[in-house]
Amino acid sequence: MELEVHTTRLDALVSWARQHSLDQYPFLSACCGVEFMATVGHGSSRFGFALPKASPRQSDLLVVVGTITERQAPALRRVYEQMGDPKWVIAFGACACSGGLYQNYAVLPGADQVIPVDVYVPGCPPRPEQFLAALKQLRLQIENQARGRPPAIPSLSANPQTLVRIRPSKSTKPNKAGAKGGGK
Amino acid sequence: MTKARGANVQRNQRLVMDLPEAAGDSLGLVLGPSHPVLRGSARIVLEVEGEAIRAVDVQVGLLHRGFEKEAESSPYDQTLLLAERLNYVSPLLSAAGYALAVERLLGIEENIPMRARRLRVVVCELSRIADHLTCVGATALSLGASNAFFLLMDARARLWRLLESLAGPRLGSPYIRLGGVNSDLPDDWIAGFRTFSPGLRQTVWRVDQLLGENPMFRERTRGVAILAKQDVQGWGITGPVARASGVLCDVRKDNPYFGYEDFEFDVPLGDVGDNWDRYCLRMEELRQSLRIAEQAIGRLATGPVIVDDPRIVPPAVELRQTQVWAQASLFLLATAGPIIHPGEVYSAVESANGELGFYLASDGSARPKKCRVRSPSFANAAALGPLLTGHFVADVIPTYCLFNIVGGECDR
Amino acid sequence: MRSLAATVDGVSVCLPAPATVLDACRAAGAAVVALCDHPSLRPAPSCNTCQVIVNGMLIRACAEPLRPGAAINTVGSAAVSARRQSLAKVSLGHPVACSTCHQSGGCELQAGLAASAPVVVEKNTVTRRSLATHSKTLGPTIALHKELCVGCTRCTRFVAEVLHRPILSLHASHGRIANLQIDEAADFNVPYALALTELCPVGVFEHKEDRTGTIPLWSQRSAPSVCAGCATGCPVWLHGNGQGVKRVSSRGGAHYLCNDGYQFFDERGLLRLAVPFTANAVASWDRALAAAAALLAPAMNAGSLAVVFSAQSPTLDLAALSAFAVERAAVAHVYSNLHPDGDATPPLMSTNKNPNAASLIALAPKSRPITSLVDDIGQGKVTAVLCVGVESVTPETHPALFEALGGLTALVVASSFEDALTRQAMVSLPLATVEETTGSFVNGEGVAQSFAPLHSPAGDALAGWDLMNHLSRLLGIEIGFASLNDARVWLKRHHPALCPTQGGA
Amino acid sequence: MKAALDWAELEGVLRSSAEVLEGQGQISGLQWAHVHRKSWLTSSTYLANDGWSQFVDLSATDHFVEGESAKAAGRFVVQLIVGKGAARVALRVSLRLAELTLPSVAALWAGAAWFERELFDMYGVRFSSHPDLRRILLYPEFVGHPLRKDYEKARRQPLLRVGPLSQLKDGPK
Repeated sequence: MELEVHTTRLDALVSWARQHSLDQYPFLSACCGVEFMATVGHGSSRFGFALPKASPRQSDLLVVVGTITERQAPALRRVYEQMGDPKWVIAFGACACSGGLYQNYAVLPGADQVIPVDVYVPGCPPRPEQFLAALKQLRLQIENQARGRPPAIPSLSANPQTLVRIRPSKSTKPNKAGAKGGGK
Repeated sequence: MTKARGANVQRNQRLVMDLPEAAGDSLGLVLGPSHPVLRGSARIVLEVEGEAIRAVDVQVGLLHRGFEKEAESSPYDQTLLLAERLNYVSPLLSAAGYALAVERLLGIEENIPMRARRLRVVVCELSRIADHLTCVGATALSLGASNAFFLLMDARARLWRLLESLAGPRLGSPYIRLGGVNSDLPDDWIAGFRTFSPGLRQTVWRVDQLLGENPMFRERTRGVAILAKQDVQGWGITGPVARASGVLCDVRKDNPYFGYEDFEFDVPLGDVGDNWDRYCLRMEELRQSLRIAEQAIGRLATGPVIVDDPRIVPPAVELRQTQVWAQASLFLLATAGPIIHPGEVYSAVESANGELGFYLASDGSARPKKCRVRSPSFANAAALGPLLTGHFVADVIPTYCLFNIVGGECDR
Repeated sequence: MRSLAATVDGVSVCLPAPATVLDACRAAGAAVVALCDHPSLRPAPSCNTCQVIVNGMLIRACAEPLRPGAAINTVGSAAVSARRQSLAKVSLGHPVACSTCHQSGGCELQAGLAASAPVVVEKNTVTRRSLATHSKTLGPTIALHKELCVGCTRCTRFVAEVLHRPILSLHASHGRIANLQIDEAADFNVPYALALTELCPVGVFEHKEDRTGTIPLWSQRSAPSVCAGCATGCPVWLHGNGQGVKRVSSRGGAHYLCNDGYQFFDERGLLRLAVPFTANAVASWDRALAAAAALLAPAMNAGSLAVVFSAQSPTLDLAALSAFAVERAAVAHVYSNLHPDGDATPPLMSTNKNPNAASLIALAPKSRPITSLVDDIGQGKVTAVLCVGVESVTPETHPALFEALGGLTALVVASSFEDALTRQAMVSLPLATVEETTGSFVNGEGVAQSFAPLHSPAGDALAGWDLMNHLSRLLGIEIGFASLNDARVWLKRHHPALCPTQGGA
Repeated sequence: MKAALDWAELEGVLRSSAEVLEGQGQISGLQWAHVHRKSWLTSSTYLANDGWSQFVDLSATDHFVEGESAKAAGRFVVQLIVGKGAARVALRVSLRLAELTLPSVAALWAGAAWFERELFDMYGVRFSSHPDLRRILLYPEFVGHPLRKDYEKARRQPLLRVGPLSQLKDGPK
């Protein structure tokens, strides 16, 4: 049997391993939770994300899904504190990002008021594809962290792959590329 | 840092316990708020002795988002968006209930075009189906029957695809408008529905085989959390939970709206009022809802899908460009929102969980003086505590699921 | 006074005589728009948009005197269709441009059209007319939008009846009165010219300083207030979005204001005092009040404390100061600051420029003018001074006073704005302004009028009575002004004449 | 045929205990009767005995006059909605801020207990002889009653924030 040898830096190896074995703990609270469940159907396991873990102690990615009220904030903080290091947080949905529609006495204006957030996913609620985009974004950040780069967020225009088509338009207007390709 | 942490710990301590006084060999047990089924919106504090529950305190309000306060400071039409997020498992039902209340406040319920009413019936029943699918699915999952859960979620995903094509977003599809619906059906929608409905029947049948014929499922649900018929009304319980206990109440039959009186459907009733009855009732209501939706699709009237009333609906584009009144109406609608003459209304619809009532009071301005939601989940949740006392810890979650307490609606 | 009872669509209303049918409709909240009618002008019925049915007859509500027991019907189909036809006629040729018009949201024609929609203009040859991009200017503050005119004649009647300068006229063209003629040589920089901006129902005259246009309609707020420009005390509405007053409009009264009234709440080029200062350094309230008390207490005990009242302060502030200085501490040296008399222009503007002189006289009856403070300081009778709400005292106007103030051991100033006085003060305390507090003024005729806050106070500013309550407590005197209600109770007990008749103080 | 409330009978019941029906009427969806605070329990008991066994809702509306001090003029109208079959009837009572208490009707309709807790939470209405009157939707540390018109919508009362609490602003006042 042939033996293959690969060499790399240890931190790169660790980062690679972390990127591909994120165990998520979803903190479901509201509408977004219903939509978040649908991400299961979009095959997130192919990116190395297994089914949600039932305990924060076994997971390293906290997904804050839905509105966090002032009353829930201590519970969210506690869940975060129970997770082992290193840990990452995705805020899923407008409410988790900023309070969304609810700018009032009851609602926390964003989960980042009580825990640090790495990736924000806007939308009310976001589509499942956006969660996958967020996961890819998070992996990029983990990799950048390992290489000592700042976890900069690349602009969407610079990286068209991160754009998710929201809705296939019914009346497709021929765009430039389509006109070229479509004209025989 | 240490100081701040200390303060947090102290605060958290207060969060964890308002436990009943533990005596002898009893133990305090807290379920939630971070729980796969309670979904962060409820917290159940139990006092258990071995497996048996001695005392229960159901704590709701973790998802209190200030709906009523928001509604009192928003224009009537924008509140529709918040109403969709009340019961997020069946958003269109909540929105339809709110829209109906505003229409009744304006006194234009009779003017809503027939096609709009029929379309509302279709989407309301589809939403009810989505809600019941979720309810039964979550129950199945909480009892370990994940195969049934995935079947039901798959059916719901197909249903959402149908609703998505109506107005865009998957969840909280903004299809209901004050005075009618957003737009007419897309061209291939009815065909899509016709392929969907036999598939759903098939799924319901299969799930019934998987769960209903399963002796373990029966054992786990029969005789659990029996809600006696005479207690139902006093608790303010309505909808499927009330009907499972044998109380005949259904707003669709009692105070028909959207032309429900034109359709044939049965209101199933249970006789014991245990979890098994509640499960059976939801499964039967799935079939009945599908029956109503099919009838409504078959009897779609022709005509407009939204009322012609410049108080709540912007005039047509051609008018807006040529007539000053149309542009004036549009401007005021878009900036101040609909202005509704002084009055009050209490209007209820049959949501997936029971009587969803809206009490609206207008003082003649563009904001409601009061927008009260009578939420069925809240009344249901109130009865949960006394009902669970004496049962096993393992029965808490299935019962909670079958009562279908949706955080957004319960806590508003 | 005789009162008239009538019913409007079944709703009974009761009005003081004399009244018109239109007044009754408005009192009942009926959706009747009257474009040509204005309460401050003589009726000249021309627009016909206010037609209603009284005792089976279709009449013009603005010109019809209300008879006792009249049954008014505004929703009958004859009335509704007559009103629609009239609205269609006046809006013929009016630009279809609500979305870009500055008047949108405050336009009476717009409200009327939306309330009686649909108002179909059949013969409208102008299908899509937009606003002129370049508006003409009249005087320094008015922009003219002639194309909006609907020919209601309010402006021409105003210039004739109130200004007595017929500088505007209307001419009929194509069967429609909407050809506004302007005397090109006329000077629009005259008192009351700005009233045209409020009188016009459709916004032909635009006040250039109106900054509400940039605020979305849904975040606009209004508060009932009182103009503090002179002793007339015109009731006004203040409009804004929580950050300053953006527009002023009349609230009852004469239904218009003088030019100064419209501009009173404009940014006056003054810096707001938003936080307490001690020795020109920012301090917390606790520290600043303690410092003020420490400075004033020795003089108070020695009988050499002077208190300066201001005729610009609301009644409750003066009441708190009076409860402290006159009633409880019996301060021997009480002074008052009054603005000097200025120009008076009838019918509204008074020579007396102090909004609350009547309260000042009642609450500090033995006060002497602030100028006499110079001699008292010079003679050593006064060593410490407390000024509350004293405005427009500058080294230019009072050079001797400022020289004398330099010789004090303590100068504590509570003021809304940073000026020479607060800079000279050892402790300066921020005071909330009229648009930030609840309070009242007593005008030249002795009528007490209350005002409500438009937004919360800037920075840490406090209402004067609240501030005085804290300060007097630190000086060892309880005046008992713990809450607004307590303050009102005190005023009601001691000076009932200064209390507003209805609502709060 | 929907059931309807017999006004005359309710009036008779109230008169027998020297109380009066202050008003009655009909809005879309329900009939209403306005009673005095003292008659709250009498009228509720009458309704419960008259077969209005379906508890529906308990809510309040506050009528604060703008520009006046809310404290002085605050008036609350508490509304209890109960049902008999398809019919709904509302029992209303006016409360002043100074006397914001009512007897609890939880003994007549068990479901009212939680709705009364909610009213206590949101408006500060106290219910005498309530078995367990504490906040239900908000947390015990919360001060004030957010659904009152004088409570600023966005005035938050945080339980927890990142960093030292003193540096935080509690939202716009």
